[in-house]
Amino acid sequence: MSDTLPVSAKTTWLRHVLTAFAPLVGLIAVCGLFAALRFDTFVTPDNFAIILQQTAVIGIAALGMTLVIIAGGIDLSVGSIIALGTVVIALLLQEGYSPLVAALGGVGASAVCGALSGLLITRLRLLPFVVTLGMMGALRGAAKGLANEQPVYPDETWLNDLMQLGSRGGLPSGVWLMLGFAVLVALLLRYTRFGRHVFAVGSNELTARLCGVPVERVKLLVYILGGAFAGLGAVLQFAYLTGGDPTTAVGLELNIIAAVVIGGASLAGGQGTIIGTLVGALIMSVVANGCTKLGLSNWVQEIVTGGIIIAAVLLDYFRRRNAAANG
Amino acid sequence: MSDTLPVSAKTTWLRHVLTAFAPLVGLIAVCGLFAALRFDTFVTPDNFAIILQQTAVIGIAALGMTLVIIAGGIDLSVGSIIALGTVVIALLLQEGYSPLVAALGGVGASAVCGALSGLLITRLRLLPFVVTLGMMGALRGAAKGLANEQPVYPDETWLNDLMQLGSRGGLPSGVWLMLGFAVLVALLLRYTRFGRHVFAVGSNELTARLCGVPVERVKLLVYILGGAFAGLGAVLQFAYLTGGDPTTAVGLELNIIAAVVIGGASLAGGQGTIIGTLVGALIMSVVANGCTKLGLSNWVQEIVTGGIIIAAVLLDYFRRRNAAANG
Amino acid sequence: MSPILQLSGIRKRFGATVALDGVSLEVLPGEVHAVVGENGAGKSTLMKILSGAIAADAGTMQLAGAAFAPAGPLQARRAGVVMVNQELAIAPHLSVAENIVLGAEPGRGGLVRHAESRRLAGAALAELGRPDIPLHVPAGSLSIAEQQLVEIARALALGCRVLVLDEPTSSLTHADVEKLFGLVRRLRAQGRSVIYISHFLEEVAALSDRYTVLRDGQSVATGRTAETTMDRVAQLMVGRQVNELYTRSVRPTGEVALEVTGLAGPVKPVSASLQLRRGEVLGLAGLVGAGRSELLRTIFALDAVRAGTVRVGVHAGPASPLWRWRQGLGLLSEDRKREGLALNLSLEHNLTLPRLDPFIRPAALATETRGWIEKLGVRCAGPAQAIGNLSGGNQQKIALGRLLRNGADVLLLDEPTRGVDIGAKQNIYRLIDELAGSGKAVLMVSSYLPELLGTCDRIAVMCRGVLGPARPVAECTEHSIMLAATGTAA
Amino acid sequence: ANEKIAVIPKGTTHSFWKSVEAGARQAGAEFGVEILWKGPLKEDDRAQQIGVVQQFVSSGVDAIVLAPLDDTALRTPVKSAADRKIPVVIFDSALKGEVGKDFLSYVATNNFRGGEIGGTELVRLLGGKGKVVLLRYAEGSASTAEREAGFLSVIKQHPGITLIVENRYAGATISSAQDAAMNLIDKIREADGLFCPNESSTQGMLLALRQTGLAGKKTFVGFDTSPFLLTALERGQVQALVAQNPTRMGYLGVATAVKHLRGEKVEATVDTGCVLVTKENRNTPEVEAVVGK
Ligand SMILES: Nc1ncnc2c1ncn2[C@@H]1O[C@H](COP(=O)(O)OP(=O)(O)OP(=O)(O)O)[C@@H](O)[C@H]1O
Ligand SMILES: Nc1ncnc2c1ncn2[C@@H]1O[C@H](COP(=O)(O)OP(=O)(O)OP(=O)(O)O)[C@@H](O)[C@H]1O
Ligand SMILES: O[C@@H]1[C@H](O)[C@H](O)OC[C@H]1O
Ligand SMILES: [Mg+2]
Ligand SMILES: [Mg+2]
Repeated sequence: MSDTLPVSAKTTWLRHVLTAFAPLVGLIAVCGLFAALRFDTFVTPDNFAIILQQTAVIGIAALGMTLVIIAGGIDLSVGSIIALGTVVIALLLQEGYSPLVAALGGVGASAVCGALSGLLITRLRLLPFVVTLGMMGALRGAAKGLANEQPVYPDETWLNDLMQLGSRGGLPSGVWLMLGFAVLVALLLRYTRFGRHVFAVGSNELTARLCGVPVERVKLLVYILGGAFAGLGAVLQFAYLTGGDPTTAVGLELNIIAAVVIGGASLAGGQGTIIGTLVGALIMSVVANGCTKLGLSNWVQEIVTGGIIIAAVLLDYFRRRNAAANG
Repeated sequence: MSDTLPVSAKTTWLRHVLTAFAPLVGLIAVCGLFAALRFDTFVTPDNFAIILQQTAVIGIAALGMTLVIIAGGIDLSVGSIIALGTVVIALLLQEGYSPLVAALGGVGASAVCGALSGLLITRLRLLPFVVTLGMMGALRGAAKGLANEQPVYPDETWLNDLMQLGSRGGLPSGVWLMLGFAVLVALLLRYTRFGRHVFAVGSNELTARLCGVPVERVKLLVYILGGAFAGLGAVLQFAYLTGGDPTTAVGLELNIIAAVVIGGASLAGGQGTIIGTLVGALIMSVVANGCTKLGLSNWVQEIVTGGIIIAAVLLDYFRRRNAAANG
Repeated sequence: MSPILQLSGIRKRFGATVALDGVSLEVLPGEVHAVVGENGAGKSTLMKILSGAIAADAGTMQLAGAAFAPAGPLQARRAGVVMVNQELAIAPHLSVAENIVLGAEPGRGGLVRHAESRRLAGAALAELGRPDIPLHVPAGSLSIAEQQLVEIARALALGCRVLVLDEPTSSLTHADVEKLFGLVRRLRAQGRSVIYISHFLEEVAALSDRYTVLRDGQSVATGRTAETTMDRVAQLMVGRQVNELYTRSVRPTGEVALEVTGLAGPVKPVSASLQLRRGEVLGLAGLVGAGRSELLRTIFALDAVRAGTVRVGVHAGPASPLWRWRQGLGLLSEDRKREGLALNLSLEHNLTLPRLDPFIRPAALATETRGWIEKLGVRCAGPAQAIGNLSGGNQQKIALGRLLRNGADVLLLDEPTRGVDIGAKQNIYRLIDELAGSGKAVLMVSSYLPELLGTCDRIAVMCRGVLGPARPVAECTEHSIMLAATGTAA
Repeated sequence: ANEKIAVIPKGTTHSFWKSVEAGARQAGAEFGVEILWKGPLKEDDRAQQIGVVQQFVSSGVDAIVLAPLDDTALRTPVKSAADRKIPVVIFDSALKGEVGKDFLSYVATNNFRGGEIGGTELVRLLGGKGKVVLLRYAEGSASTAEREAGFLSVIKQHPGITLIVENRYAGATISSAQDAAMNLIDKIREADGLFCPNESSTQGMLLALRQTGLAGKKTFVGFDTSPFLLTALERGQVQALVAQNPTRMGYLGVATAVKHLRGEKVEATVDTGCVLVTKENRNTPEVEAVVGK
């Protein structure tokens, strides 16, 4: 009897498609553009393998960031966590630990960093932006201190092969790692109680609390996972650099956040998808790759990338306008 | 008829003092610490002059950022705007324009950059975080392109003297410029309709709209002012570098935001003071300066600075706890 | 019969505020127990303690004879004590089904069984008589009334021994209120207990078996509803006699202050015409969602005008809220928290926002604000206090005061007494009467018919976005208005 | 079609790299090859430089001329180039590995020697005693680390010289160098001599000196010769600069690659030479040959 706005089934469907695929449309558009301009060098299996390889670090770290952002938070410290992670791995290898132990050590240390932010945010109710901004500086310093302000190069192990490009077109295992974890996180978000709670906390924290969702625990876990995924990113970055580098990944957090946001997540929380995030990360790698293929100067590339970040949310704007018009 | 909270005058007063002075207390604590450890080199008029000089660029840009943040926005592009501004000034000087015209040109160009962000944010209702993230990249590229990827050093003019330290303890005119504009902006916020509108828009946009505040115009103006103050920062940075450098001020936006937030502003909008912002900026310069005096390595300094950012908001936490307990 | 629930000596302070000062409450199995009291009396606080959302400073609770001290909402829910909150508690991005099972998702080992969730949710909505609400859409896309129902369904889905409803009807449609009452009676018949909080005393009379009155954080009376009158209850609440709730003095009408012709907004209103004269109070009745708020917003230029004209005094044509203020119009929002007030800004700031000189003298504004605080009888610490710290009634006074301070001659009031206690209501009605008497024009939206009948000179009914003709109040009855509102007559 | 040669600098914004680019393009024009010039967006981002190398490897350029940001991290992409039979010439800054096997040739200044030259000159100017500040460049850069090591090796031999600062880094840009120097200003006041190992650190230090009225009052030996630094030398604000020959470096880097492609034999290491430039010898033919008129 109360008359709700009539939401026609068709426009709902259209909106759904747009929500899920707006970033994908963007990706296809960008790819199409570069393919049209440089078909011979851009459209090769080899080049796609490189694009994917160069997406792996951002992509895997962005999985964790997606959780953090869906839960209504933000983590500016992931770039520093990645740097610290590579250093920890390198030092552990130098100490003679096995590659597996070293990698797990790196992931563990990163998770601890995430936990630290999470604790400050949940226990002391501090703003995530500020806490993680502070952590960004502190962890960068810690990485430099640990590494004695120098890159650390341990002997070669199989870890280094994680980012090795195979024969023409073969994907490095790091890419498979990213894809595998992406599937896991997507399942986590959809089919577990924790996943639904992440959305609930980001959508309306007060409601979540009143419904008995353990809000603090969910947030803490989300930051721990954010740290752990940054740690996995560190493993890949370590493999990529073949060493631990305390100065690596400066400013990477902003690229990672951009990937998540381009992928359709909202910084206000409650919204975001894993597939969107991956597409967002890919868009940025494709732009960087394509600009090099076109022989554009660095500065043109920077302008184009900035423009594409804005254009990607513009798509979102049209989507929302469509949504608003429908109720 | 309905029962108001009896707010005891005393606790209100205490809260007020804490609100206004929490950052100041932090500043005094940090200064005290360094003074105790290195009295001879830290507590000299000369050193204070240096600290103030190094606060000037961040401080003046933070004035604009304070407006943006009070209005509920954020601007990640100010670092790039500053770089672009220095380049514009240098190029104008090279073209033979007078120093004053060049400086105004730099400020003007920066204001235009702010206007561009503001238009995207108000007209297309895009998220400030994303728009200015895109602008950050695009403007950095534009700066490099304009400068032909190199620092530009025009002939010396009086502009270069703006950041000159005078005789022992004399303050550079850039510092006076910062202080002068700080007073102006503080007056603007307190004694003009526009100032009240900025608070209203940040505190509750819907209420502002209901009360006839021209919300879009206020936001646009705020971003323009944010750009213009970044432009003034560019003038000082130009004087500091004695040239235009497209690679300068990378990541400075985060320091500027940190200054504003340490100064007691809330990223949720509706809150912030000019004096707090200046104190916030000073805290960071003092830490950088003091750590050097102590002979600490870069990495220790980075850890300490990160810690201080968090500690500053911790003070805020105790303030808020106090506030919540009272109502 | 031994009580299912027994609260005694409950105390709670928020800083300097004593919200509960030793409250006791007994609820029997299979009864509907009304809890009433002024705004800020402590009703919601008491229920939050009961449902585990906050902890008491002192006091004991017993559930079915055993000590009951829930560590959080989930524990309380598991023990069978479930609360529907006064403020909407919806996660807008989650689906309806997910909202209903939130916090207690069915499944094992951390996995959620989505099919089971939907089944539970569907059953709960069916029990509420609204199986038509779709389960898969985001809850944020529902109307406010439907969101409220989702919240009630959440309480049902888990099963409960004690259900707490904190002002559940303030945004429900008439039909949904009936369905809710049916449900409450069914629960009672099943031997479950319902604690019912409302400012509508006739609901209390119609539904409850017993009542408890809270005043200033203390339980001042309790008894059987059948053995008292609502006038007596009101007196216990407010601490004084509340007779003559409504005031309508004889007021001469003047020239036309507002004329709306064929107005249509983006979605609603579809078509609305009205004429409002100085000295007159015109009421707008209708069902929730009929588009009355949208009509006021369109008049005030907050929503876009699709067709039609608005003439304010001598001014006509398109406008913005800024111009409306300058033309002597003022709007009181129906949603005080979300739209009406900037909660973390000061009283002064909120009061003076619509009309400020380009340059401000803060001292003068503070003095002026102090004057208004006195005139309106606002209880507060001073003009610089953040308005969010005030109780609801006092906030509402400042929101109303804003229209007066800024020279509004035509007052658009949207649900001016929503969530306001009976004493405060009386004051607001008096104020409205005084204003009209002094030559101002009032256009008032309310979902509460008695107050429209009691205060307005004429009433117009809105149905599905179309505004009917305004009739003198003497020609209106609750029945005739309901018929017009549901579109069954006319 | 013409052969394509990718030239990858450490960064694109120092004037040093502009000279390298000019030399490379000159060689390109002379030998009729196409030059693809692309550096990392940030001056110290190893990961980005690895990406750039890999992209050129995959798009099948004929040769790569690379100034590695890091002597170890860039080994993997260089190896993958070797796997695809793409010859790589390393220039400016060293890469670990065997010349002639892991990569074709190493074309650079003898950086350790350059540091020694700077150190020797500073000691000479100070008369063998005094306090000295070393402002390092960036963490992990091989070329400058060698220069710093060369400098320190000379300083250590002179007991009259005390190093009062040697653990501070300037960072990758001029502004970061200037900030670092400003924060050290009391140490700098106290010092008699100053040394910086490259263009951006030298320039940042110089700007800080000007800012504090110390320019010309300290004995300052720097590295690299941008026009800006040469002017300062002229004015006596810098006493000496160790000059590399970036144009020649760019030219020889490309020339070496081309020679290899055309089947000629190439040298394993090419020393592009460095000279000490002072106000006195600024206009001698030997120096002008390196730094221009
Ligand atoms: N979180 C809080 N912090 C400070 N004071 C609070 C808080 N919650 C409630 N109060 C105060 O406690 C008192 C009781 O509030 P409560 O919400 O229980 O009243 P209520 O009886 O539910 O009123 P209403 O009828 O308006 O809903 C009020 O004075 C209120 O301002
Ligand atoms: N903030 C909101 N979010 C979602 N739906 C809303 C919102 N505000 C109003 N609606 C819905 O829009 C429709 C029109 O509402 P409107 O407020 O005009 O009706 P009304 O007749 O004024 O009823 P009310 O008594 O609730 O004010 C209703 O279905 C209402 O529930
Ligand atoms: O040799 C290079 C040059 O001096 C530049 O200025 O900085 C980096 C060095 O590798
Ligand atoms: Mg209540
Ligand atoms: Mg309404």
